[in-house]
Amino acid sequence: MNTMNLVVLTTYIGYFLLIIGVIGAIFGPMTNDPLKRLLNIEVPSMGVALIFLAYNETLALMTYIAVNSVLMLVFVRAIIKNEELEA
Amino acid sequence: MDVLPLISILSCILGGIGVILHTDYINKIIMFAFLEAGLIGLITSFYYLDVSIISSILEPIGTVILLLGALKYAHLKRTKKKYSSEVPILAR
Amino acid sequence: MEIEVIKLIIASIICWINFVVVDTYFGLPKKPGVSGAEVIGKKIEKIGGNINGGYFMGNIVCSPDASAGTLMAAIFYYAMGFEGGLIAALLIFIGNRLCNDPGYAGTIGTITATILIYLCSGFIEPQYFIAGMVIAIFTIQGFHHAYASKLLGSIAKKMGRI
Amino acid sequence: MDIVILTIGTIMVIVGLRIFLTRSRALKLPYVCCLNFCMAALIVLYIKSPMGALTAVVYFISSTISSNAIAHTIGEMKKIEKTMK
Amino acid sequence: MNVPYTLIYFYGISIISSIIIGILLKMPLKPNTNSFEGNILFPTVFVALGLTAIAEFLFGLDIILCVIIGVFSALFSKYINRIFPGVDYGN
Repeated sequence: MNTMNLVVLTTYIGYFLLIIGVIGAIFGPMTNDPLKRLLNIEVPSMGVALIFLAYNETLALMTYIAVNSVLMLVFVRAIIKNEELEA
Repeated sequence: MDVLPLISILSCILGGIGVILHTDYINKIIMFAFLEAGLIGLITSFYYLDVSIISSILEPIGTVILLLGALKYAHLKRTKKKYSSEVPILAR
Repeated sequence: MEIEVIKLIIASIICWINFVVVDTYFGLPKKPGVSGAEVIGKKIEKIGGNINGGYFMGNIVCSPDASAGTLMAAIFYYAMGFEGGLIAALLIFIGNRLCNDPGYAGTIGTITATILIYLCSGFIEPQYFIAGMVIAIFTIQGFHHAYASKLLGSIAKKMGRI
Repeated sequence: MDIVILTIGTIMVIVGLRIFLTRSRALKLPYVCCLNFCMAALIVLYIKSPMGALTAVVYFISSTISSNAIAHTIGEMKKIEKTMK
Repeated sequence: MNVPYTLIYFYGISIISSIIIGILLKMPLKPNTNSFEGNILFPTVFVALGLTAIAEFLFGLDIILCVIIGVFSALFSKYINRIFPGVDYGN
């Protein structure tokens, strides 16, 4: 399996993860809970990272993974604040 | 010699489906760590070693953040469900 | 073809003996090093395994001890020859300290593994030790928890480390 | 193909399926640990240079830290479920 | 294995210098397994060996470099308890 269809395979897996992640985030089991939905959102974000990898965007991939962890921090904090102040 | 891309693609697929299907928080996060392992394997199979080192350092940070969030969220939901009936909302 | 299989089996037996003896000697099955190891130990005891074997497996999961040391010794020996084993010992010591573990088991395991691989470097190449260590950890962790923990508990009792 | 890589690949596939199928959370962690062993070994066997060994050890230590955090959180989660029930 | 006689000599120098500096720094002599303190034998020797191996891989080995590594590793393992403290749980 030379590097040519490795790149093609990575794009297909990236598309697969994107589709599965988005469908799972919307219609997935028990996703009325915001934290479960946030965990479901992680799958398409990994799919986007795979697409970056397939197109050899090294710098974009590195910044995306770094921003991803900060983004998770912001989202988790927002969910907890919302849960505390909501009701 | 190229078993690593095959294995990491398989683990990406399994991890992605696992995150969606499992309902408990900790199961989801374990499957997310499994998916992340597949991603790092795939980055390494593209010979981007520095991206792989940075990504494998940042992976536990993301996992720990998610774990702390899940812990606090479960704690909040438990205390709210126990006390929400007696304490009127305005008396917060 | 079957020479490689024999080499693989010999390497996995050597790795298995090395990391079980070093870990049991440094008192891994006695008490869980971290609170996570206790959870795994209790769960394995609930499904019918031995509590000390459960603590042993919990400690392997939670902090890189002699099993990770043996693997890293094989990896660095494969990449860089004998000096790689010493670098692996340093890195495993730092990894142990990051995981709240005094670090004795991991470092001593790495050094003994490096010496063993150097002794066998005549007829068994280091890459067989990598696969041997993966087979060894699979038999302990991935095969059948209850039986593995009973086996580890009996070994720990035999070595008088309970 | 090389028998070393084939055995590690089959072990990783077995462990990957077993993670997917086991029910209880605490019993998944030994499989995750075995998976990290297999992945670190595969990384080194794919990239034979010392840099590959450095990548493998950094990956292994960081995934051991994350599985350590998961095990600790399972303990805390059990405590929460026990006290609040 | 390409270890000529001089290379083992360099490793010996770094170990001996780290032990001497360790004794000068009055580190505990007897290693006990469940304490996070650094003592003469446990982290000093292995840190010295590891750093010498890294130095040999990156840039060549020299007697002065070995002694410096010995001194540094003894210092490092003297204050290991403050660099990587052992966290004990409250419960």
